[in-house]
Amino acid sequence: MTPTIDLELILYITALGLISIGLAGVVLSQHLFRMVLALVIAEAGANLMLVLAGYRWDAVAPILTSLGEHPQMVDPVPQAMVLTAIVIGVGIQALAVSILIRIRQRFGTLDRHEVAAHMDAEIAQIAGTSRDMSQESPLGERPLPPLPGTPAASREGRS
Amino acid sequence: MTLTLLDELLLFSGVTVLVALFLGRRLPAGWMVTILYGIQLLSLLKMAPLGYGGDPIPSTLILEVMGQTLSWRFDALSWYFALITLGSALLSSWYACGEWEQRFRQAGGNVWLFHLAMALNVFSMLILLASGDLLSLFIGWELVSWAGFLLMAMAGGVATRAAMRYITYAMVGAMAIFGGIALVYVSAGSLQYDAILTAVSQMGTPHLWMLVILFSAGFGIKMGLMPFHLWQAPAYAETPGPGSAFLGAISSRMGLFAILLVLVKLFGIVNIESLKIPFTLIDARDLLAWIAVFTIIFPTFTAMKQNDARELLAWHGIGQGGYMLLGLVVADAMGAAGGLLHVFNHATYQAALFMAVTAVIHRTGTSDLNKLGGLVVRMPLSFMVLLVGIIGLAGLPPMNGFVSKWLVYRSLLNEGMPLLFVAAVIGTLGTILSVYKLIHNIFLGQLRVEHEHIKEAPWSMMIPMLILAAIIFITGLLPGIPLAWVASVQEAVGLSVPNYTLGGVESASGSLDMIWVIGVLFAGFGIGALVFYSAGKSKRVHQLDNYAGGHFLTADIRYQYSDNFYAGLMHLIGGWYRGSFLWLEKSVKSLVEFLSLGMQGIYRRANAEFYLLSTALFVIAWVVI
Amino acid sequence: MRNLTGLLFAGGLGFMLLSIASGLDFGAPPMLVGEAIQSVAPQETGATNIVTSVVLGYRGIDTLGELSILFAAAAAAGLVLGRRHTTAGTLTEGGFVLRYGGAMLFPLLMTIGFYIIFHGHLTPGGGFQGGVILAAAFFLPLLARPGARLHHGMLSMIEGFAGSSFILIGLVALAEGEAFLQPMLIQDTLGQLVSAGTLPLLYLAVGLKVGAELAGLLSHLAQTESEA
Amino acid sequence: MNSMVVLPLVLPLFGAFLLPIIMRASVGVGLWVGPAILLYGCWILGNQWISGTAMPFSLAIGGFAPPMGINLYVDSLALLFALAVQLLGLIFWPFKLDPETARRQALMLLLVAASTGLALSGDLFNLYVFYELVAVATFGLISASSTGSAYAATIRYLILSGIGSVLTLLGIALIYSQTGTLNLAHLAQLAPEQLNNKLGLTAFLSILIGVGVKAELFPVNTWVPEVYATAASRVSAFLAGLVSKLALLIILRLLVLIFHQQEAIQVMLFLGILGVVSGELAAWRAKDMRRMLAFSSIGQLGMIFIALSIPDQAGLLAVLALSFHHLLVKSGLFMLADGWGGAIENLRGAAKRSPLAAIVFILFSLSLIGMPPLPGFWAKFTLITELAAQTSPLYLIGLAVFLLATVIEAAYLFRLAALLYRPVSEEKPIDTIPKPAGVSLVSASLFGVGLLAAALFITPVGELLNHVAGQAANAELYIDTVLAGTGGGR
Repeated sequence: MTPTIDLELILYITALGLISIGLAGVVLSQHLFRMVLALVIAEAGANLMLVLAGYRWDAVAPILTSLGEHPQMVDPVPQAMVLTAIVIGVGIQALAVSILIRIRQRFGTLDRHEVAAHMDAEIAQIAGTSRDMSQESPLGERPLPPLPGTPAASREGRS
Repeated sequence: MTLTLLDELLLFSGVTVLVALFLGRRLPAGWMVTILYGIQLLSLLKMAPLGYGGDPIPSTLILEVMGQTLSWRFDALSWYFALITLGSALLSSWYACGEWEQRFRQAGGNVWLFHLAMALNVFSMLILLASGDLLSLFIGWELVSWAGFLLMAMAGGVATRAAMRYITYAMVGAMAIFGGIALVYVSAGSLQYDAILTAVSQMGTPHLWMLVILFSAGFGIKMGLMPFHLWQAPAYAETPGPGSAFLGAISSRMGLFAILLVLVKLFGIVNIESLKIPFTLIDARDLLAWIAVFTIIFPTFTAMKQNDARELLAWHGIGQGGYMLLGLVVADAMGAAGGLLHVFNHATYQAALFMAVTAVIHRTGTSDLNKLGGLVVRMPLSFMVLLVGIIGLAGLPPMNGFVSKWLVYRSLLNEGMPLLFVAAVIGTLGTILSVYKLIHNIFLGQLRVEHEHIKEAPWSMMIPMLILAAIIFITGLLPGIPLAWVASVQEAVGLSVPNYTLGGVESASGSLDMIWVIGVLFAGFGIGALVFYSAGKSKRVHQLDNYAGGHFLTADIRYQYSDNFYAGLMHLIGGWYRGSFLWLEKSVKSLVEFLSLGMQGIYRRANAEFYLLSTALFVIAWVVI
Repeated sequence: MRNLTGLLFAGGLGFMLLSIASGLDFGAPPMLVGEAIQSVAPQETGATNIVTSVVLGYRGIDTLGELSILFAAAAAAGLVLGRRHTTAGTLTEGGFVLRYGGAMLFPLLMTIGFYIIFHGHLTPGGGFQGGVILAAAFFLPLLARPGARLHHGMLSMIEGFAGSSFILIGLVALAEGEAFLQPMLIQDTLGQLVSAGTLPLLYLAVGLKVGAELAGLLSHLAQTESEA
Repeated sequence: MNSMVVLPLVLPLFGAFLLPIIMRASVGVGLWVGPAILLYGCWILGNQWISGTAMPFSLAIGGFAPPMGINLYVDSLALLFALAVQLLGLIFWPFKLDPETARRQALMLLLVAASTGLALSGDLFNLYVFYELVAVATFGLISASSTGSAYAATIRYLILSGIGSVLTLLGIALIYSQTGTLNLAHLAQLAPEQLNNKLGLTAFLSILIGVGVKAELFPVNTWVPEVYATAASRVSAFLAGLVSKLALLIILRLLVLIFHQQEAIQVMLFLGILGVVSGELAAWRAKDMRRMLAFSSIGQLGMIFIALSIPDQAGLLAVLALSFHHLLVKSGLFMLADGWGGAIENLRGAAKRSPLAAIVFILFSLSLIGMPPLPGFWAKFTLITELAAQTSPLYLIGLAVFLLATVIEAAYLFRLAALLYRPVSEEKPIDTIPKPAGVSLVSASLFGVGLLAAALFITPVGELLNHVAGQAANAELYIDTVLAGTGGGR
């Protein structure tokens, strides 16, 4: 079979396109669950990219069917790696979903901004700091000692 | 391995720290520490040949750390500064013992911490003075900075705030020096003085410029040189009494020491002079000289406006540092001698002044110049000490300040720098005006009712003050004594030496002999006294035994006001007090605040994934395209 | 605005990566390691499925790491979701077909799962694939009967022992003076069910572990859904 | 026994798998399993270190010679980090007894195992696997504080880290497509011809950004403040102290062995500078202690990235010195934050309540700032002399930023230190002032003692680190050891 430029391009476009879609999805979505889903898409793209690394024209799956002579086989290493990568992805997604369940229960929302706001509020509340980012003088500040050239330099004024 | 004299000194100093640390909670700790300072001083005096051109004394301690050799040694320069350090430490610590300490403890102060901080300061200063290479210099420098921070911050409250300001400035300075050291290390391949000396001669102009700026800024911050002077006065003024005497006497002179060592000895005034600023007629040395002059003028006139005795003195401390630097960068024999001699003189009268003011605070509980007055009848000895001190500070005969300032002026005229001379004289004018305010508002005028029954300061405080006053007068009378040390310092850093005599200096352009000057002066005083006592009897009356406007005075009527001093003068020049540097400081701080806010915004309002995406995009785009 | 930027950036990144990737020689990979493994794998591991020999032999530690990740994810999910499972009484019971279909599928899925696991060294498949099917077998009844519960103690027993036996097999090799995870007992003929030494045992461990892990995870998720 | 080195990696996994079962059978026994395993790991690695005459060596897992199989590469750098992992695992061991103890301890064991793997592994994909294991274990441990904010912080971290993983995997795929191998030594051999191009650079940058998520590389470090503010202090300490360094270790190995392109280095330098600026500036305004430490950690990691952009022996020495210094100091500070964790305002007068804690805090601060006799100074000194020696102006900017950042650092650390010594306000009873818990204080003091010991023995420590850096910077040694070696453990 003659290698065609089309197949190559299509496969790469698919893989990298999946990654791009996933990235765009993560950036654009406002909902945490959608972000996780977008992450899954991106992961699929990366896995596809990995498995493409071992593809070979005119080759069969890397399983020996007969002893002795065997036809050209595709690279088994990326396949093994992709197996690993998929399972890793599954684990992380499962964890992500379980955390999402909890967040939903605690905050009643999965909107990223609302969750962030809730989170900020809770962190500030636990730490005991004021949450607003007002311009008040930072901690440990005291009024400056009497300054040269200001009328307040006389500490108590006339006696 | 036999211990050299320097080892001995550092050992004693270390022991002092340990004693203050472990035994400092016992009652006689102050005396113990004072005696140990005395022992250190004796040990230093054993090295006295250094002050008369002796060979440097190395320490046997040489450390090899991370490929760097750290060594320590004493030469004439170190010895001279160490003498001032230990002298002021001894007297300040002595002053602190006894009644002051008890009062301090009653007021909730931590005496143990005070003595520990003092001992740490002395120890770290000695380490700094003994440094035998740039790295040990930096180590000593940092130690001095943090020890100073401890002493300044320990009073709490406003003092901590001032100390925080100090440490921020000091860190800026330290980092400038650190950067400078890195650059030096790269070009010299080592931080030993010899290697740097050879490397400097091969450095290009931009490189040298960079180093001069970094080092003079770094060391200058400690000295309170002009744009970086704001921290010093509040920090010193808020330190507990004897501590401020000690710090005011010597602490900021560490900057001068380092400038001498690095800029004068290693880089050489000639090299600095060769750095021209393009399109102007001035070079780096002139720049330093002008910075010094502005450091004289501005803080001195700021001091004039102070209404707190200690702040006033602390502002003067900054201004006087300008004279020292001015003398040094003029760098002819007499100017450098004047600058160096001024270090000694300044230490003596500044310590005496701070002590006298602290004595007044000890008795009256306030250092507010608007709430004092007339104390001369109650505290005559303190008045005498203060008088001696301000005469020295103002640079008038017969005290020692006159000698050093005379030398500086003389050299300015000799070297043809009339503008600098005029500026320096303006500074002195400000000094005279403000020290008059000091002595007037505390000791002259009307005694307040509430101060009717106060006594003279206790002897534990009086003796160190009187010793200082005596030194101020004697070195004013016989400036040849310190000039001998100064001469060997000049030799050690490679400057030319003036032709000094016991009574002053001889030179073709004009000599000074203080013995004659004082002789003439006292003769004048004698005539005055003759006239005064021969004019008839005078009668001593109570200050309220008087009348004004046809009425007898009563205790609740003030017939003399001391606040709003120099109202007329302020009317003339008051508009010039604009606080520009304060504004500068504040704007830097606001800038940091603003940037900090922005950075927090980056982290808090984060769309982290977007950051990641755009970073990946830009980084890869940069590579691919 | 930011949406547009995000979109453009993602597209741009994809395009640039594409321009980089198009420089690759697609379809003719260098296969330095792949070729080498292909030529020696049957002898060294005794498995006809070369992917299996890579998964369990050449990159065995990857597999161990991956099992650990699954375990970590399950443990973390357990930590997050907690032990307090309320049975979902409010959910409606599945219909007759669902319930009995699920029950009937159970042995079928078990058989397929174990078959795939045991033939992992010979044919496509193996521990992961089989493990997932096993997990499905356990999870199916759960879907059919929302009230039913999996025996978590049993599951964690299985996952613990399966995982540790994977390591134990590796450690035995170490104790024998070989390298950790070195395949052993390879004396049989290529292509038989009982061949490839310890590899099928490893795959069994993997399969059980994956099955238990996934079943545990899924049931955690399913049961916590209704917790207030 | 070189082959024993695999045990500190495998035994924690073994323990983690079995821990829930053991715990179920007997809690008393179960509590000792983890510490025993970690102690044994320390013992093995320590032994290896002491008798480490044959270092570096390569250990083939499964007995398959390196380019085909996966190998562990054990040089002094890897061993040092592995040892640090086990030790810190022991120090930060989650003792707390509750129904979830087994899971938490199992996750901790997994974290330790994965971190050890990161330190030792010599295969790119294997590194990725361990990196992910670290990530998952970390997610579990962070969310173990089971507050809503912890969950939210975790999920945000998880998503970011997930994208990072995607990029890393992409980079790995690109590298594999180009070269057909993933063994670092083998790649190092092939790199001059095959990866010294745009593709190699793209792959490296993808991996850099991916791994940078955990190495707190600006700007993919936005998770840091919220995670450190919500996670338990021990977890934050482990993350800031060690995990970030291990991620750095991956980048270090890649830089030394494979990617020598100027662009790669410049990107790192640039991002490092930005990291320093953003971290230190943000810490200036931080109002609670954990956030302050988190921002400061970002700044410190930025400094390490700056150092890493000089990938020769001297640069690596600076990297190591800064890394280990930061490890000691930040771990200690986070231990103090266990108890002092809340708003900084509440710490007024805390020195009175717990003088030791205040002194330890000041010690750490001084070292962090670079006060001379303390190790921090030497770490910074090695870095700035190296920076000054570089010719490119970007390095000088890095130097200037570094120095200015130190000033800001000093300001905010000592603002807090001064606050600790402020007199307590009258109406506030002293018991209400927060105080670090006993165990945390002991561990913090332990780190303080370590710091002082390092200061005291700075010369041998420096020589040791220099030796380690020399070994790590030697790419030929790596290649020879792995590819020509006999596979060590066989």
